[in-house]
Amino acid sequence: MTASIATGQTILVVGGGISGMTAALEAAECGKQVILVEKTPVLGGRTARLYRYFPKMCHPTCGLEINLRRLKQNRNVRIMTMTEVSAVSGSRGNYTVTLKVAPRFVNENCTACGKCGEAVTAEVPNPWNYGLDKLKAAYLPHNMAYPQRYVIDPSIVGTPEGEKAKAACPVGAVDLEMKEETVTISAGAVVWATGWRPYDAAKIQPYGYGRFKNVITSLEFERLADPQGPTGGKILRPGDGKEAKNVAFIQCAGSRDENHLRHCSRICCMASLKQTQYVREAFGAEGKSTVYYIDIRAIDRFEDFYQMVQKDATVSFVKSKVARIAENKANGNPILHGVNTEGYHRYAIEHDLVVLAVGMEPEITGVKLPDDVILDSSNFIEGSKDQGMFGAGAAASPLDVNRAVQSATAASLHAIQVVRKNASTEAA
Amino acid sequence: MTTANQNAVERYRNNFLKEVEANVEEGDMVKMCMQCGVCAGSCPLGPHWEHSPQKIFMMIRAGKREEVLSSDSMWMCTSCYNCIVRCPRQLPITHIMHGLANYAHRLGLAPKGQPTREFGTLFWNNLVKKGRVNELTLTIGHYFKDGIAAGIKTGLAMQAVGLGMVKAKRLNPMEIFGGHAVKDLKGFHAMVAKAQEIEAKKKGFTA
Amino acid sequence: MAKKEYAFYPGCSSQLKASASNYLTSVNSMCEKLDVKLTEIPDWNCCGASVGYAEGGELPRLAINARNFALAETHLPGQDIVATCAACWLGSRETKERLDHTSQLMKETNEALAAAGLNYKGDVNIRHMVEVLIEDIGYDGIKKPVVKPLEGLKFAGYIGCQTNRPFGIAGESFENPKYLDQMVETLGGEAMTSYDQKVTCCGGALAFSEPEKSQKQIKDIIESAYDSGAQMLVTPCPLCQANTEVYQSEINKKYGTKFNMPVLYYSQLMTVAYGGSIKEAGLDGQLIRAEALEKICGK
Amino acid sequence: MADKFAAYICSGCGIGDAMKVPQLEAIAKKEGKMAVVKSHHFLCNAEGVQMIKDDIANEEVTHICIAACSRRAKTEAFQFDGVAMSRANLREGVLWVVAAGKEHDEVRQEMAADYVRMGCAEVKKMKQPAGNVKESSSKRILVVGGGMSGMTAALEIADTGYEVVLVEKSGALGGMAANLWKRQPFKAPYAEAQDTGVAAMVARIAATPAIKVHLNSTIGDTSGAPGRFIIQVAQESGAVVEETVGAIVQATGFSTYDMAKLPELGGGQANVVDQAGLEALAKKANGGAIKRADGKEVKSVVFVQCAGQRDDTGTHLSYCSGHCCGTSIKQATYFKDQNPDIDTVIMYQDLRVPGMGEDFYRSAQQKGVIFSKSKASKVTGGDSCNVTFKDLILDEENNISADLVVLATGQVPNAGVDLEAWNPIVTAAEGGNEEAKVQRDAMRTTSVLKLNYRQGPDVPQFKHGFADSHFICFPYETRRTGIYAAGPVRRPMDILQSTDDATGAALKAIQAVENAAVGRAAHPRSGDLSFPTARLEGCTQCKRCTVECPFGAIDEDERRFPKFNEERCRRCGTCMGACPVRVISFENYSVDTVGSQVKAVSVPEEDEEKPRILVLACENDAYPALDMAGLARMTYSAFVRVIPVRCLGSVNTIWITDAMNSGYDGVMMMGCKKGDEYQCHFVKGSELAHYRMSKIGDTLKQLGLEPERVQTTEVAITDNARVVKMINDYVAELEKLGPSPMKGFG
Repeated sequence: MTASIATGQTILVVGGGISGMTAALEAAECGKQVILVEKTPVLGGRTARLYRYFPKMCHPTCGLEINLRRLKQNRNVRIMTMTEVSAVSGSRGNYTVTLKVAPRFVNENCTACGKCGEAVTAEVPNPWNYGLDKLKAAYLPHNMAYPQRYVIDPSIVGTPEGEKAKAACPVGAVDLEMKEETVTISAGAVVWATGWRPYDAAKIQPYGYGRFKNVITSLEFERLADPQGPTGGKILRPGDGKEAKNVAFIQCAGSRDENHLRHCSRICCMASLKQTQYVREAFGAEGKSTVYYIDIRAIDRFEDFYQMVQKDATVSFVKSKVARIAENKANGNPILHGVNTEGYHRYAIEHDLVVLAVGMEPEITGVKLPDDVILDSSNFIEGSKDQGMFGAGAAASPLDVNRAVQSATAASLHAIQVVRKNASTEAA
Repeated sequence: MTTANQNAVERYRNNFLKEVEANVEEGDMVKMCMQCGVCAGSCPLGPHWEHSPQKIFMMIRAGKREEVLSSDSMWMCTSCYNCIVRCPRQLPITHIMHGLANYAHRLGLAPKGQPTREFGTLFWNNLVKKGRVNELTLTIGHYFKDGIAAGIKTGLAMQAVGLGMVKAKRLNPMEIFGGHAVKDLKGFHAMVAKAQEIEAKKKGFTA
Repeated sequence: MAKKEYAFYPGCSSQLKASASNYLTSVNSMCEKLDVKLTEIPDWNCCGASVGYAEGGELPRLAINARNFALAETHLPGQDIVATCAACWLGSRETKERLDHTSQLMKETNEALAAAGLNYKGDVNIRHMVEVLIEDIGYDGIKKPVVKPLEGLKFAGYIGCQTNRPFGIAGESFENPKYLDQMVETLGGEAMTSYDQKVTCCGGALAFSEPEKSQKQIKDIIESAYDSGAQMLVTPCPLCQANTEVYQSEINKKYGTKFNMPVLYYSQLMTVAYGGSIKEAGLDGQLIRAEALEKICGK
Repeated sequence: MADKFAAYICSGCGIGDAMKVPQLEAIAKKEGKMAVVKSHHFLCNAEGVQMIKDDIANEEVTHICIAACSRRAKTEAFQFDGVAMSRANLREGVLWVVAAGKEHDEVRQEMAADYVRMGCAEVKKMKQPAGNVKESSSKRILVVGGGMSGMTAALEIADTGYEVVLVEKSGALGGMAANLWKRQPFKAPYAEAQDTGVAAMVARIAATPAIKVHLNSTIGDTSGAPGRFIIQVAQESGAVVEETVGAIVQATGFSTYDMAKLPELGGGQANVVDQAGLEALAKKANGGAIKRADGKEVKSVVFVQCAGQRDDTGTHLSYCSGHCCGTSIKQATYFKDQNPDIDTVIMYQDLRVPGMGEDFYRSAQQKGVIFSKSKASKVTGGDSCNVTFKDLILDEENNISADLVVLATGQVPNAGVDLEAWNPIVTAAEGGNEEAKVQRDAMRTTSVLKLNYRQGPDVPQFKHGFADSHFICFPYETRRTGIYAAGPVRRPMDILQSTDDATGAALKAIQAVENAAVGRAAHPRSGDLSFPTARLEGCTQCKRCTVECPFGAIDEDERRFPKFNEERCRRCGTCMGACPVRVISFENYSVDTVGSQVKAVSVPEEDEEKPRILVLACENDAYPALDMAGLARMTYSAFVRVIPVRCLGSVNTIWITDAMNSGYDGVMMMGCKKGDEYQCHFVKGSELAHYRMSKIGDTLKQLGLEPERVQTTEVAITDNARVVKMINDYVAELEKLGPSPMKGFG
């Protein structure tokens, strides 16, 4: 692709999660030209990997389907997957952006017929399920994957396995010769919708994530509850595949903590409240959830949901930051040690499974951004000094989905204002 | 009531938090606690506390001066530093506990006969005497803190240990007549005295 | 290998015929083999340990530590201060941090030092012997002199508190530090990695003032060591060593346990592995003799 | 140009191996009456697509049926301008879901054949939507409310090059924010309260010619639709100014919860104020010492959080207003910044300062603000106020005296008329009930927008009287096209969120005027150019369409005929489903496009023991779930024939009766979740379908059919495994029931 395709009137949206898709679509549906780049092979981002949303308990894939349909029928958006921004130069209204496109080893001929997957025997950890299970090294990332096109894992390229995949493809879609490409485009405005990543739970040492198999993150728990997930929606703990009926949820796992993330990640309280209902959904009255918290931050009408969960007999609340987790060597159960600070009650409670409500850190952390970009103390993007680049969604602040979409829509308008000025100047 | 205590009460009327901020080692961090309780759960001697650290911080904010300073909770600190490394607000809890204990001790409000209070005092005086700790006199002093009888009792109880240590050349009976010391004792004592004087002035102790 | 030189701060317990004299003995032999030169800080004084707070207060404790710094600065300029005792190391490091960060305290401290005709400029560097071994010598360096690998010997690495928190050894975790295990393996011994009490507090100074409470702690520490299959405990801290070794007999009386587990310093293990004698390794200083190690010395 | 029909059958992806493609071609030609019929081994690749394009160009093909993969797949490839297109789902719908193996060849082939028949039948009835470009469509945007949200929306719209009409009921812009001394920090380091910026915004608006401001004005009446709203702006003087706009942003904000309702917390007593009251004192002090009403300098203050909020007894507000913790922190620092010795205590139960608010919390602690997790039970005002509270940490009852007590009360939305209350009254009024007529007129005066809509004068409210969207992914998916609520009127929120929200609403309003101008549908069918038309000569004026339209798109004209406002329409087809005489249709989606598919299926004779089940599946959730079942290679009965519908609300009962008449053994409808937490993006589609089907029981009885033969179900998009089970269980159930007695009569 050459720079001529994009112009100063093009809006570049970085990140194909719900914020990026929203920013891209809203601009495109206002008639603007958009290039949407996504690092992974598919659109959808983090939300597509959630089982349900709070507080409605509806499925994120429902909204994903609508957004994908909007994208499919809108010709103003050009989508580039497996693509990352490697450099940005220029200024407001006139950026030159260098894109790095990783090889997919499968071209647009792919019809997702699945023959390559059948042929290959090698397996790789399933990124969609945070590595909780494995999938074939020639794979469609998930059921709603868009683009609906297979991916060949680099690990089998140049091996007999890779050749098997190539041989199996009836339409010559497998291209093992693909190389990483560098593409330069120009854009008038850039929307950074690069989203968030879970804080590395292993760094929260007293909780033993990585040391104890039955201590997992809230994101992994989403996959366990999801029918499309590694356990087909059964809540089985990783340690021994036993049903986890007695689940502990630990809030502020990394958040509100100067040893980890200074900020409050906003969504974790609601996420855990939601997940207590997964336990109820799975085990009914036999399920038991305990939420260990400092403050329950269920703001605005989320409070309704909190009150509903408080009335749920299977859920109890302990006002306490858990001090440490030990493991019962006999049965693999995590034992939580701490003090309920409402009146000072010491506890040592055993659970089947511990879910750490891990904090949000901007996915951008560690990425080399243009110097012009302004970051806050937690590396969330505030914008750019020249006001031609904007943060959107969870890249701009720890936000829930609803607010991320608000933020992305707002960022989209700001981007439109930039390219519009270009249009008028170019016309003049 | 010691005069020091009187002065403090005068100066801070009912604002105990301000008093702690001014006079207690690292006391100005007390206000930063957010009541998560991770310290309470991290303390190895937790079960023996009447008030956990985070609760003590709340009591300070609530102005519960006598209750806090006369409590023996702070004296349970083993200086293991678990609370410090886990505190999400990075409060130097160990030091605040030491500071509170020392402050209560200086004001004469700390519980009488609190063993750690007494041992700590013994330890400090022992080290100040010669500039280095004399383990024998320290141990003996400790065993005899409750008088001869009790001393002989505990002494005998620990005799096996004691003799073992002597046999292993890790306890020297001769230490009772002197033992290790810094050469410049005069300077050392002058220095300690000076330090105490400055601190007393700063914190309103009548040294 | 060029000779490495350090300003040595042995601390009260490591003095001749003091409770950790065997630590000192083994450290000296170990350093000889590693070609490390330790020069005692002339006329050093006690660090005040932790329990000194009750009577000592803040500034006096800072002052006595600063006195050692001042002496080191004057007599052994440019040399890192190396402590073998956890409390000495921690007391010194805390003093240094506090003085570095609060100019007011630095001022007051020097006021006090002046009374002893001393002054602290503020540029000492305080380290624990374990840091020297890991960072300056390195595991390969530790391995080199090994002539009698500790084959077949099972050790539980008991780290304790004060070499671990709040500062700890660079790159190690507070909850599961691995350096002792790695040292043991380096010396050809077997480390009990499943040992789960490696950072449990032994009660520290409260061993004297609150014996029941701290002996409960010690009981857990030893018990878990047996559970993990260890024959011996190895530690970097004199107080940990003393508490966990000395009180085993007491605990046996109280709880009817049959504890009889030798507790050693890493430096003793190294001296033995380097071919040192029972005496050089300070093994004659054990209340609970470490026969298995002594056998190796005998080889 | 004459219509020319073509069918293209793909034999790729294994279709050709598992099915007899030549037979399918023959069917398309003979039964489907396609002028051009071609097959290709790889229809979606460049060559196959070119083949189709050439036919469109050279053969003047106008209507095409693609018999290949699901309509959800390969959309980039099968995208042809100017032609009507149907998709027959031979891959996800047949190849992947019918069990492999010879023994299934026959049923698989029959299924494929039916889908080809259906695809051809559908496209024959389709028209390519022309769109409806308006010569004169207004692109001005009305913003109602001149507070922080309204001013933000106005400026953002103007900055994007559109004209704004800004209506504010008071005499000045600024709203609630104008009464604040400072606002919470909204930029790093999030440590200090910041200037509200109101003055600067007011000045910018004054300097922006594109923004026309009406002060002391309210909305007297709103009629029309996106692109052509006629607004009567009622001025204080009584004068009325008419404005024409294309879209509306409603930023009417909130009112504070009345303290007088909180006597137990000292509401109404001396020196007990709410947060707004404290802001007034702080503004008065202007940076100096804050004084009480009686002039006494405040030396100690207690903030009581959640006053009349988070109340589960039903007495006060049940929700949390979100901003109050941060606001109290801010207000406490007013005191601390002025004099650090002032005692400031904040009593909270959960301190709610999400995101970067944590830094503000720390900063206030640093300044010595005391935070106490406790619940205040009683407040008395007076010269020395007193607060009785339970300290939840120290677990004890206690009380504290203070010069001033601040109650953190909540936000109450200014959303106008609640349509839930409105509808029954209007129905009664229409029934001639005089009292109801009075009520209705009184109620209308409390309306904010005074919409002249059949379905009420304001936008529907979601929960607690807030005019929010029902959808998490789509905060701007409103139930009144071209009207967007922004700021605290739609959800409790702080200034930071309000400005984000208002900016987003500004974009949606701009989109709405652009859509209206070309007759394009708004979200979720954005881009759809089709629109409903009615053959009024057939209309019986039953009003079902006007009542059931979820978007209030259909009014009634003076002769009580339905008046379609295409610009308000979201193209769901609920009206089409509602119409008993079937006079409503879209160019590309009508009673015929579906009905003809139902009839196109060849229903085997009774003795063949091959039941036929019609599945009408919601295209957003159920149909994708079925596709994904295929993708996962789950198998379901080859006796079902699936037709995707825009919404179950668009299902006209004639399709069911037609199906039963032509000998189908059963009909299964798959819609979205209904009820309070409904998932239907057309609001009531699923619910209406359930309701309508409950009514056709009699019809079935007349036909001598068991009611079980028609099922209405709820399916979520994640239900790929479940949907397979549902189908197979249903087929088993029908086999027990035995074949439909209607067979052969069809």
